[in-house]
Amino acid sequence: MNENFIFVPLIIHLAAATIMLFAWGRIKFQRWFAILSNAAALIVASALFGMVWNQGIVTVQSGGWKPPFGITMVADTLAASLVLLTSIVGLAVSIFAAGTIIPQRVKYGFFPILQILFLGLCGAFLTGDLFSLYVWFEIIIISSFVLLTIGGEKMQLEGAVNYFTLNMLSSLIFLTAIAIIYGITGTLNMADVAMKLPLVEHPHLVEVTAIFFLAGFGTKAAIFPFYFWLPSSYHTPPDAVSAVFGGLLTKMGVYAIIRVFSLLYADNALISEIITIAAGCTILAGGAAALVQNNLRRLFSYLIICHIGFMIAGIGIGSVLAITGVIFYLFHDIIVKTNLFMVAGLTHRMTGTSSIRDLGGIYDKYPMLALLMAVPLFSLVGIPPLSGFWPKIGLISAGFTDHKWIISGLIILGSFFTLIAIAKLWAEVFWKPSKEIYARPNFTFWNKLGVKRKLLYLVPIGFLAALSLFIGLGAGVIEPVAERVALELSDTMIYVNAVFKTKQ
Amino acid sequence: MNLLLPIVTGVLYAAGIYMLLRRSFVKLIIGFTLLGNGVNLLIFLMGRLAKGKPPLIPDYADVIPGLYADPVPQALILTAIVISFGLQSFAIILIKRVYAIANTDDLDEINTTDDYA
Amino acid sequence: MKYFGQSAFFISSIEYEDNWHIFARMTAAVLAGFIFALLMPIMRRVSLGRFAILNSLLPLSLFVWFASFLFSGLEGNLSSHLEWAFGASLSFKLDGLSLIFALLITGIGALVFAYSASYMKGNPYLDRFYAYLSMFMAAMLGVVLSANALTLFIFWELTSISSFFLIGFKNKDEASRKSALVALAVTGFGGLALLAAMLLMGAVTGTYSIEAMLLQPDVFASSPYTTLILVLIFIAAFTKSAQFPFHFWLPGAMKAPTPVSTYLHSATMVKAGIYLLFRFSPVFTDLALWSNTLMTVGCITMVFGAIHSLFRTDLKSILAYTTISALGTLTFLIGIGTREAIIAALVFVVVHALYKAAMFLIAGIIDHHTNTREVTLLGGLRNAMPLVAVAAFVAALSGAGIPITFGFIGKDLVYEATLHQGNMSLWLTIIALVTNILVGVAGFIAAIKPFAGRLPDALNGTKAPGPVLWFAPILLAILSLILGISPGLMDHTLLIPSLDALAINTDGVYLKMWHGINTVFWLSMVTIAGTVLIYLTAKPYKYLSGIPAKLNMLAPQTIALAMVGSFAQIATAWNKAFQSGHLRYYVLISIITILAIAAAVHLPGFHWHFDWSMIRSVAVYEWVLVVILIASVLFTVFTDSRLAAVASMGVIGYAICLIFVIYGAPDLAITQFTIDTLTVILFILVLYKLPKYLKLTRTRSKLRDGAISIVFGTLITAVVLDVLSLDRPVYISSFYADNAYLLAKGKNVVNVILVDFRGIDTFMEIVVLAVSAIGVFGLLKLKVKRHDV
Amino acid sequence: MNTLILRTATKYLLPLLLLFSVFILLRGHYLPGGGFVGGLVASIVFVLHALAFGAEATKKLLGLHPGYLIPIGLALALLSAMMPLIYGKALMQGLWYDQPVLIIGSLGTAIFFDIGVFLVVIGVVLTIILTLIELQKE
Repeated sequence: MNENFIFVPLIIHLAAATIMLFAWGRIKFQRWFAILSNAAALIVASALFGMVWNQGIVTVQSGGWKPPFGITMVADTLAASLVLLTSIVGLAVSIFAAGTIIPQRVKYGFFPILQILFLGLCGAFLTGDLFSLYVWFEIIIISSFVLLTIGGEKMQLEGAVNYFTLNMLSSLIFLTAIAIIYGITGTLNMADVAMKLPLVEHPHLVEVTAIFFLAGFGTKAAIFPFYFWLPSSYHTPPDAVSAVFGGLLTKMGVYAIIRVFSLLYADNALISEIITIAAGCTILAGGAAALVQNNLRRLFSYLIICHIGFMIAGIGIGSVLAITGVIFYLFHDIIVKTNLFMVAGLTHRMTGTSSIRDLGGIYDKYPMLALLMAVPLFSLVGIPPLSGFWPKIGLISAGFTDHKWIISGLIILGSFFTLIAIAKLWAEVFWKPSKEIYARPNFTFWNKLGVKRKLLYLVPIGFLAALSLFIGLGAGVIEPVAERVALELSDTMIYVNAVFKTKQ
Repeated sequence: MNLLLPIVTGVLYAAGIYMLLRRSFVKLIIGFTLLGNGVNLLIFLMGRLAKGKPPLIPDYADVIPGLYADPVPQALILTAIVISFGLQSFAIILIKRVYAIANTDDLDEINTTDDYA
Repeated sequence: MKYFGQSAFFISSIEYEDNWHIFARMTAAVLAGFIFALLMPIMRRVSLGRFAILNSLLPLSLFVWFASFLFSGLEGNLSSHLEWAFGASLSFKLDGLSLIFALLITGIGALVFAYSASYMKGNPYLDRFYAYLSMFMAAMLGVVLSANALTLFIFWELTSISSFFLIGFKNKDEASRKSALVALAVTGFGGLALLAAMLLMGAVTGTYSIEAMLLQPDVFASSPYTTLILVLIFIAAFTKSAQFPFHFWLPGAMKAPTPVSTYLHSATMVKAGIYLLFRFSPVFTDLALWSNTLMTVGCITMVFGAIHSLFRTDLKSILAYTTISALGTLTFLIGIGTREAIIAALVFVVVHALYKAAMFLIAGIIDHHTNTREVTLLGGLRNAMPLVAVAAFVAALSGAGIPITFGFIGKDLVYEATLHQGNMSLWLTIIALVTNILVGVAGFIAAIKPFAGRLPDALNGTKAPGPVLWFAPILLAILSLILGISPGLMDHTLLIPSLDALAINTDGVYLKMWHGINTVFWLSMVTIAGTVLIYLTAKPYKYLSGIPAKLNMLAPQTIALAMVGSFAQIATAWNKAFQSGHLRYYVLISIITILAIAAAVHLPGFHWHFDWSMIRSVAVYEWVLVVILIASVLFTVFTDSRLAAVASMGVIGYAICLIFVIYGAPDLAITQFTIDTLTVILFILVLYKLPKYLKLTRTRSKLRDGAISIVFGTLITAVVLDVLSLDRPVYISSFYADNAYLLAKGKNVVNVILVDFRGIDTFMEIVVLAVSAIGVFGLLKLKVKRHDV
Repeated sequence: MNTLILRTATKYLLPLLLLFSVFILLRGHYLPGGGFVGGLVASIVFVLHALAFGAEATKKLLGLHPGYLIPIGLALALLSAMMPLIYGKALMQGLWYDQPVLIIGSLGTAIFFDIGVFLVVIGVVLTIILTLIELQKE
């Protein structure tokens, strides 16, 4: 297949967004067209993944300028699989959104913006150039702002203020780092930078850029102590939006950390140390806070933080086994977290509340749905052999083999926190007898919904639940992918050679 | 100027961050504008200074003769300026809406999302 | 990031004599229960209501299959193998030890399944109940059959989860929910310890195959991590098998329906920890830490449980504490680790399963028919339910170790073990004696008292239970009689194969009832006499029942709950401290962190010397420019009027614009100029309605922030100067300058870069603009009400 | 603001400045300027007009809601970027029409891309500011 194929996912998203902008305000069309275009994107993404899986790393030069002069697009196994996951989530969420996003929001461009968010994510995964990574990040940020605020409810706006401030700050820090990198290496192509950075006369400058990158990406990934924007904003927008955010945005930060630090700062003991410490604090902060939450979606938000800690910890450990764990966890987390927030939406639809105190009785009222919802919940805990369990083996045993006892211990502790948090949640939300539910003006409860609306809830949840079951039971299929990614990342030259089309 | 402009950059950063730490949302946005200017200046400096030599190829030549200002940072700054314009205009409107809803721009008055639900 | 090639790969497992049909049969045996559970929602019509009893066909057939090996014998080790992921593999192995447990699991499973059909009749959620039960049974089989350490863990966790669902089965009842959570918390904690242990053993031995691990005792003897491994295994086993001080979840678990208590919390699940200890005893038994810990904890637990059982008056909690005591005995015996001890332990597992299951089922019947489990209110039921009374009698005798029951054999073996232990045999024997007597008494109270004496009026007209209920206890009673009379049945079918599995010399091993008149005989006599005497004379539970309440504050449960509570407080405090809701603190924390680390990294390497030429070369207009710039920055920061601030921001922008002009960036100049103008217009359009700033922050915090920002600014300046001290890398820019016209047909290099060399950036940046415009539009026009659906 | 001066000024400046902005746009490849700057100048002109005569008048002048300029611009840019793909080249690879054209100089896909940028910028700025001005009136 032609290497230009890398562009196709991007083109599809952008074209879809443009078309939907032309069809401004036409609700029905936008709903269906969004689902359609995301289905198309999924097909293309799978093709791209297949291409990479068979041919190895694929790269393409925009404008045909040979690297490092043009902007390089690089589809290695990591990028390709993440693009694939993005479009999976994209399809699920666009279906969910079609059922849950109210007409006013659709009228004001919800779906085109969502599409552009996916565009930004795919671009950021695929780009091989530092500055355009920044640009893609800005696309993600601005479209997430819009999705966060669209509708302008009080909660939304207040959450948006925190979200906006800390993310803006982080991207300015990030931009500063890029500028310094250009100042000391005179290039922006990541592979090229990777070659030139070791030659810089002032190594401490290089480390400063590393710190700035860590702060910049760390904020997006919500690691300690940069995560505060997340718990104060993720529970404010519509569920579909929270689902995308919870599933993909923070993982974007994790991806950036993996990419940049495996490429530019490999073998830097100090940096790995800092990362590991940050990871430990993140696990503790997220896990501990998760145990004392009363709002379902905020509980999930803290669990996101806790589990980001797992992945960062793996990056800190850095052995192939650890990275395999991280990648596997990344795959699992993207699917499951997205599903969690959709489940939260479903429970809200059933009971009209997100407060754990008032929730209840779902187990008795909707046993089959409870079973369905149990899948993501217990996958998240990592009840073996569900998806959350496998990567922990990689992470913990990697910690043991490298004698990183503390971080392994913290990962175990974090898993314990998660177990308790979810078990409590199950007892409260599903087992506890339900409170009296009052009818509300302009709020239709689940049992009043039509079949079509119900399907728009259940299809995506079922789809992702099935996927996470597959990741868990078919771990033997996922592990080789994660391992291949880890091996590709373990040696900088693999990436560099792929970009410059040189053979070792 | 190789000394003064770095200092100016530092001043812009400092001022920006100081404004970020205020309680007024408006000041916060102003802070971002200042920071943005600081970053642009920093990027510009990263290309080193070359007085009065724009990266334009004269009519008579096919390449720029002699020393010239580094075009790359200029391109980056152009992009950065425009992007931050987009974000800022969004933020400015956010001020308006937040003010309309909370009737204040005191950030401590609009933090209910961190309360326990 | 570092790179450890080898660490990624494990020896998958040692060689098995693999063949397809063995694998099929073993896997099917383990997974059958899961599949059954999954099918339950579909086939509820068939399998519930009148036909519910048919559900017992599943465990029954499995029991028959496993039982067939009793006679055909286990040719070598029947095993099967299939790779999964991360070193885990679906590999199962049936040896003597596994067989004992497998038979208990399926056999008692069959009885409980049948019993429940009548006991739970009319419960609307019976389908879930059977689903969970069979899921549990499958998981339990997985635990005892797994040949791979990770797979063992996987099934171990599944037992915890299914028990969570079973304990919480009466989900509307607050107490059940709570005790389900406690049970899950304790066993889940143990489970994670087990995971850590298994991974560590994997790291130490380089394999996850249990067989292969057991082949390298020397590795464990020498490895520095053995202590850690042991501690983790202890935590796992003690939490699961309710050893002191982790025992407290078990009495709570009695909230579950009685069949569940019978199956999980006396006969099978709590024995998983014991199985774990058995399984790994061959490699650890010579280590002092192993034997000492197990003996100590075992002793404490068995005495503790025995004493506690006398303080209880609720049938099920009496049984719960005697179970704890019995589990203690098993741990204790494994700790002794001599051949006699292991034999005693193996036999006692069966003994206890038989009589304790019977007692629980009987307690269930009584509860079911009299609606009380309060011993003090019970009595004289023998006429109402004669068959049950007989079964109860036999069970009680077996529990007290009175001949011709199987319990007698078991107790004798225990004394054998303690007597041959060595240096401490006397003390251990005494402890064992006391325990046996107390447990015997408790057994009498639980199983004989309800049937003896005269019938309280309250219980008049108690109906006789149907056959489905009394069948199971009777059968169990008969079994313990048969085995009691001819214990030899166990020798070659179970005992010797298990000893082989544990690598213990088997010659001359045989069980018999009559050993002649020896120490053991006298000990038995003392035990029996003591038991009967205490039961007949004292009625302790009447006035003792108040005591535990008084001692409650010392109970491990109380302590654990207190710890949980304080943890919650700490977590809340931490959360409130960090997630304070003050945005500026969030910013402050981020800034300080970045600043501290970056400065710590940068300053040590930063050497920069100042020379006057830098200043001298500055032209006057440049000075003016800089001064204006800084002045307007300061004004922007300190003015009280928003509009003034905005205006001076404009000035800053224009000044920078001039800098761009001077240093050869005309495009930038124009762009900056226009953008700046637009921003100012925007600001003014929005702000001229808002009132003046309020004075919000105190001077102290202003100073603090000021200091921090100045330091940050200095850091940036330092970094920039540092970079400028390096010479300019021109690689890319010169390429652009040279090829802009020749290859890209443009003479304005910047514009060429924008639309051609780095076109994608430009493209995406107009996308950003587009999005922000749409966002602004929506923000201004759309105002949704809450719950607007 | 003193609208009378503004109005008369804008009335005469508008066409000139618009012409100028288009010139900036097209000459961008040779002299300082290009899509952004051109777009910004043009939009400033319209903003002045809106401040002088009100948003409605400006919309009438434009003939359509400025928001629609955004997708149009995006589509134009996307098409010009994808054009090379048809010829089997990389995305955004320059295609050039060999005869030089009046004013513009050599004609190529880059120019169309720049026009796309130009339109998007105008669309964005006007959408934001016109909406704001409308709300100020209320």
